Amino acid sequence: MSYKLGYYPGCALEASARDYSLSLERVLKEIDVELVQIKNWHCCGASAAHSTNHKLGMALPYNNLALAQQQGLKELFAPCPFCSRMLITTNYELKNKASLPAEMKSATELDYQPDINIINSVEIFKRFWDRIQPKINKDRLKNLKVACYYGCLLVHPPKILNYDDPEQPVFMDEIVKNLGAQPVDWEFKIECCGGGFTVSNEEAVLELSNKILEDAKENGAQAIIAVCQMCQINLDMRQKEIENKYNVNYQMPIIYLPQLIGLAMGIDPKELGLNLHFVSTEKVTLLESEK
Amino acid sequence: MKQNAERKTQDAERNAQDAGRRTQDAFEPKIVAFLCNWCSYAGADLAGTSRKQYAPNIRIIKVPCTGRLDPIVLIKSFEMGADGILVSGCHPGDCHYRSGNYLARRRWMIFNEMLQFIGLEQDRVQFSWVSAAEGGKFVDVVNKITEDIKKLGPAKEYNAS
Amino acid sequence: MAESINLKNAPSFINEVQKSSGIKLRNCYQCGKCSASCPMVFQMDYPPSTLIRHAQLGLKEEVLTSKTIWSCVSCITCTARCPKEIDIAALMDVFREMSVKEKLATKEQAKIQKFHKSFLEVIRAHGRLYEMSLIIRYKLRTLALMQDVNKTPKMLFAGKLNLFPPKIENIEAIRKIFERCSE
Amino acid sequence: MARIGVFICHCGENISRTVDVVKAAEAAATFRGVVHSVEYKYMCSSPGQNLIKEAIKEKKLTGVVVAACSPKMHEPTFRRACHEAGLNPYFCEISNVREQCSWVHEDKTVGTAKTIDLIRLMVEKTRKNHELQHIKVPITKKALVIGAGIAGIQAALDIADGGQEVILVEKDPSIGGHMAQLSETVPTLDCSQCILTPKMVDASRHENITLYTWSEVIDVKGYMGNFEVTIRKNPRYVKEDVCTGCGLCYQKCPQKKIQGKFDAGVGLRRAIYVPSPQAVPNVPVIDKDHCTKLLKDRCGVCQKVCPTGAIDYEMKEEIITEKIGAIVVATGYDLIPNNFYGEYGQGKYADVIDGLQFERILSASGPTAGEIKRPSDGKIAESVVFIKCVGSRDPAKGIPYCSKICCMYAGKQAMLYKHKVHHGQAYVFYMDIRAGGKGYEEFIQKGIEEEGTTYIRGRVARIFKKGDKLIVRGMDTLSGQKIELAVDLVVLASAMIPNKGVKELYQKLSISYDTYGWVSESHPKLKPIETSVAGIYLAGACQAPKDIPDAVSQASGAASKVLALLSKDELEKEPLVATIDKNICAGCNMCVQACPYQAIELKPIKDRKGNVLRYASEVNHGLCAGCGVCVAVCPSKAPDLAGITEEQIYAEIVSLG
Ligand SMILES: Cc1cc2nc3c(=O)[nH]c(=O)nc-3n(C[C@H](O)[C@H](O)[C@H](O)COP(=O)(O)OP(=O)(O)OC[C@H]3O[C@@H](n4cnc5c(N)ncnc54)[C@H](O)[C@@H]3O)c2cc1C
Ligand SMILES: Cc1cc2nc3c(=O)[nH]c(=O)nc-3n(C[C@H](O)[C@H](O)[C@H](O)COP(=O)(O)OP(=O)(O)OC[C@H]3O[C@@H](n4cnc5c(N)ncnc54)[C@H](O)[C@@H]3O)c2cc1C
Ligand code: SF4
Ligand code: SF4
Ligand code: SF4
Ligand code: SF4
Ligand code: SF4
Ligand code: SF4
Ligand code: SF4
Ligand code: SF4
Repeated sequence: MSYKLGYYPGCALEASARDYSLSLERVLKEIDVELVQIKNWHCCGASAAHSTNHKLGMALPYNNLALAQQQGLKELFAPCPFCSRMLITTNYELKNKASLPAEMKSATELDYQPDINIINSVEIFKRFWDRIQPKINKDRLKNLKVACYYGCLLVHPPKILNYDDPEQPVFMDEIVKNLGAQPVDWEFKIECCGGGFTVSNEEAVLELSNKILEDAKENGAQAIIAVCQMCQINLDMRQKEIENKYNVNYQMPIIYLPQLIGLAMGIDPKELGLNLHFVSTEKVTLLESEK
Repeated sequence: MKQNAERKTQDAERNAQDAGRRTQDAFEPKIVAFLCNWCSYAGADLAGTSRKQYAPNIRIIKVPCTGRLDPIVLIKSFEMGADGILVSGCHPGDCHYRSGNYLARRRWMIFNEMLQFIGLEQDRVQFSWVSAAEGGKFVDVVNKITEDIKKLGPAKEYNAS
Repeated sequence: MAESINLKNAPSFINEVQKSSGIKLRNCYQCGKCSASCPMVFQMDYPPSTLIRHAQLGLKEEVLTSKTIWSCVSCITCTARCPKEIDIAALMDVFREMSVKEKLATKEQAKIQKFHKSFLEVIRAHGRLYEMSLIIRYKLRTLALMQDVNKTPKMLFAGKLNLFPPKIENIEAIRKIFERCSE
Repeated sequence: MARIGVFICHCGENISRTVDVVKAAEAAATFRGVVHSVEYKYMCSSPGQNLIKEAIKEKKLTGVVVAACSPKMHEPTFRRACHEAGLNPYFCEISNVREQCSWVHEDKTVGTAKTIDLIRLMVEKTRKNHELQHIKVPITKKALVIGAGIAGIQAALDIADGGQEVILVEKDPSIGGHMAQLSETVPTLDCSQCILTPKMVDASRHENITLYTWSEVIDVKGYMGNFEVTIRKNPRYVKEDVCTGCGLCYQKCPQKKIQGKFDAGVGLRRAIYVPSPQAVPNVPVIDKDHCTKLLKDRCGVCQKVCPTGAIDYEMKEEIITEKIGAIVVATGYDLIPNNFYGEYGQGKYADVIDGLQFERILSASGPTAGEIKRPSDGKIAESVVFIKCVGSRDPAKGIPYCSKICCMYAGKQAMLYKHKVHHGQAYVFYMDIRAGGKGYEEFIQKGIEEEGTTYIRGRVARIFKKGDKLIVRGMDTLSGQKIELAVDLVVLASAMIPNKGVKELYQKLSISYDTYGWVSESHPKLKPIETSVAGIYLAGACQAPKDIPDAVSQASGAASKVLALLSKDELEKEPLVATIDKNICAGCNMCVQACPYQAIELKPIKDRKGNVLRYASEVNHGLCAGCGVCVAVCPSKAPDLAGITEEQIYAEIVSLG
């Protein structure tokens, strides 16, 4: 039976993270989960709105949530951790700040009851695990050692998100283990990669992402599994520059979690967008096709 | 119910006339203060030792605990001609007797209903928390209730029987 | 640096911050856990806890002209670990907002501001992010024209950059939200 | 017919300046029942008191009203004077005209009028007074001490030395508490075992002390002087009177990989064990959750090897009841759980340990024989980071209070570490150094100046592993620099919290505790040893974090309170208690539920043949504190409160009419 799930793709998945959205849609199709986009969804304002105009930073996600509610959606899958955090924060503040509902209503001219459940990029696979499990072959990823990278956005701030163990998260590791791969014990699961500084502060991204790559490699990871397109872009697109700047050699594929699931399902790597990466993903895809 | 409401409006009218009559000759209300021995009574003492002046209308009756008071005692006070009542004890959680003031507070709800029933204004009975260290607060509480009762005018004659 | 700090302005600045953000600056007891958590300290002139100390002392100008507020990447690690429940990350937003309002941000610092500005312009115009437009606007502003040029063809080729702007129907409603929120 | 005397005091000029005392005395003379009315300059002086005594005798007074200062000042003085003149002291009342009138109203007309009102009020009340006698309650001359850490042991020894019987109950297999786990102690660095063990032995041998280890208090009834306590002795599966402590059983037990409580998880013990070689009593106990015999009915090795036949797998728990006069609560503390701070990898990294675990590593009798071997691989730690305030002073995740002793023990541990690893590096991350005890600041400074401990001011944000080192990422807020140290071992000065399960015990004792579970003292300054229940005292770290000197002095304080109480044959109590008129009581149970002291019990009323006719409430005067709540709640108006009866309150109200 097809499951219909509310969907907020967010801007990044539409464009620069096409590999992410491709693999997500492909894997969810495989398990018969249908994504229902919010009609006319728009950008949540990202850090730009949130850090320069607090009210706008709240009004944009509010408007999206209100549109979703109009459409009758009760839950919303938001793969981008930034978007999901903004949506959850909006719900939280609406419930905890008495003046906010009225303020938001007047800014958007829409009503919204803050009870739409937001599902993040890891939770979704936990949620549909019973659909995923029959489709995978655990042997496919048997020898693959990966570092599960949660990034800072998925767990911060813990008071509002209340997700997993905010300092030592394990949910993704559990999924990866169930897929048959071997999650390595490493230390930089939630360290920041430089996030939104991709373009505006390259130095920071190189510095921070380098440390993440270094720790993953030291702990024996052959690939890093990401669930945030910002993390993926920083670690993937900037990897060559990092290697040049710090005179190191990583060749570390940065794989999206749904891509890894797709591989475990035996889906063609191209359909999962694995050919769109900057760092070659052959290490992972070849390993898979060896058997 | 209906009768009750009628009676209330009549009472209110009578009260208003009463008050109007009495305010002209500088009405000095009689206020009975039931103070808990451990906190508010000591607070009143502190107001004294610090020579703080306050309205002279209150007459203090010392009780071991505000939990000692039942509504009948308060009603009796009105019957004997009190215009207002102050009940003051320890802060919540500070009760000398563990939870007496808490029990007292729960009973005030019932008492308030009773006041309404006999047609007395709720402001005629005031509750407060004054600790042994709050001489200043005691003065404020006394001055406030005196002001309030002066505004309300004399309590209508009430007969419990 | 002034010879000694004038503490007269401290209460008004602390209150100003608290009023606009609800953040209780006085609660910070200077443990430094935020600073020790912060991945961006290497680019800051003062670590976050020192910035907060300056704010507690009412050194408004030091705070609003500091590099620190523009180096913060909003990872929220500081907030997550503060034992006194101070939302340092949000405080950074507040200071950036103040700094722009009071025109205290330098050109270099405003680079990020320019990125944000470009970003919001794109959202206002298209409702969704249109990266080509964002990159062009940002580059025109910062004149960092050569940055990432070598990446662009691969991104376009990989379908990672849309050549055409996104289209949504309710763009007018979104523009209105922008207007109401900018009042 | 009442014959009341009124005595109005000038208090120098304190009263007479704003009150016309002569006029007041004249007015009082006209009140109902007043046969004598005078004013005098200083009533509390000897001549003033004599005025009262003489009047009682000459005028045959049946009541005395003194219009003077607050009863909180001189009520006892004047009551004593009445008593000396042969009048029951409860016929003496004070009209508080100084605090309530002369000091708060400047206008003499107003003041005089109000004074006359206040005196009338008291005269009316006094007319309704009754003769009251002090209540006498017998006392059971035996004390109970709950918890046998250093505080409990000290309290028990002092009481026993004072000649009274003591029952000492400890829930662990051995007495000694946390102090037995420590290596050397602040600030003199004497060996903890060396100073504690003799006391433990004394406690077990003292003729006045009965020791129940491996036991718990499961029920408490009664009141000061007359408690009835039920104790459950858990089965040890080893007969205490037969075992010689030879140790064969625990040398042979095949279950050897159990992380025990005494070594705080850094050492291993067997299924049959004594917590430490110095245990008192030196009798093993079988851990029923790990013994193969008790779990699966296999093994039985210990029974086979025991030369005296002390092992008894069939042993059952024992229930003991005792009559007790006074109780000392000395249940101590615990540390916050080991997996507290995710960012410190606590629970994840074997080499991130808490202070107690490090004490065991430092201890010469500990699992490493005092060598500083780290738990993960047994390597000697070449560098150690100590982190203070872990969980303490942290309202977000931990507890807001300061644990008080960790500054000192972290400093001590850094110092002891240096004594053992001379070339090692010790770092202490701190926020403040709280070293308020005698010799404490000097101790800390010595650590910094002479022993080379490096103090870094700031909280640590994260600990993670790189290779075989732990990376400690912290901050030095004094220089504004971020600091990353790569070290072998991290010791957390974890927050102190109340012991497990104590809230249930405190509820049984009816004593109050704060939101964290620390026992509340009756008054934070003037009654720091009393709990909220008369006859129950507290000692040691069950009240709040405390070091050994504080715990011991408080224990001796509690013991002296107990001795003072038990030195009397009877308790005397103010007679201001409630009594319920059985004939009026409808047996509705309202008062029973309302009484904050559980002083009321519904009892059957029987006819001559012993058939129950109905139930009526009865107040236990030993327990009643005189709050009057029962009077207020009773729908039948059956209870009344001596000293402030309904009749008296009405008389006061009526006097104002
Ligand atoms: C790492 C560390 C180092 C320290 N170093 C020093 C130092 O150098 N110098 C110093 O002065 N202090 C030091 N201390 C503090 C010291 O441990 C305490 O001050 C002292 O142990 C308090 O003694 P106590 O008897 O009050 O409590 P505890 O030692 O905790 O004893 C309480 C006893 O009561 C028992 N108990 C608990 N509940 C019950 C119950 N319901 N029924 C029966 N029994 C019960 C427990 O089993 C225990 O035996 C240190 C503490 C730590 C954590
Ligand atoms: C500014 C200040 C503020 C304080 N605030 C607080 C507070 O808020 N809370 C708090 O808990 N504590 C406070 N304290 C501490 C408090 O004052 C002491 O803890 C307390 O007074 C100690 O009592 P004591 O009886 O031991 O000593 P003291 O009060 O010093 O009494 C000793 C007595 O012995 C007499 N005496 C001395 N020598 C002889 C002799 N040879 N023969 C006969 N008599 C002698 C002295 O005259 C004196 O009366 C404060 C202290 C200071 C200085
Ligand atoms: S972590 Fe919190 S309390 Fe500590 S310095 Fe930073 S803001 Fe202040
Ligand atoms: S949110 Fe900003 S200040 Fe806080 S840790 Fe991240 S970068 Fe540093
Ligand atoms: S009895 Fe009281 S009022 Fe009279 S002199 Fe003594 S202190 Fe003053
Ligand atoms: S019976 Fe139990 S305690 Fe005895 S030796 Fe065997 S396992 Fe150990
Ligand atoms: S072997 Fe027997 S006598 Fe020896 S310690 Fe064990 S139980 Fe006691
Ligand atoms: S005693 Fe020292 S280490 Fe312990 S909580 Fe207090 S300040 Fe922190
Ligand atoms: S409340 Fe009154 S009637 Fe009811 S049991 Fe108690 S004394 Fe008896
Ligand atoms: S006076 Fe208070 S303590 Fe005494 S029996 Fe009545 S309710 Fe209980």
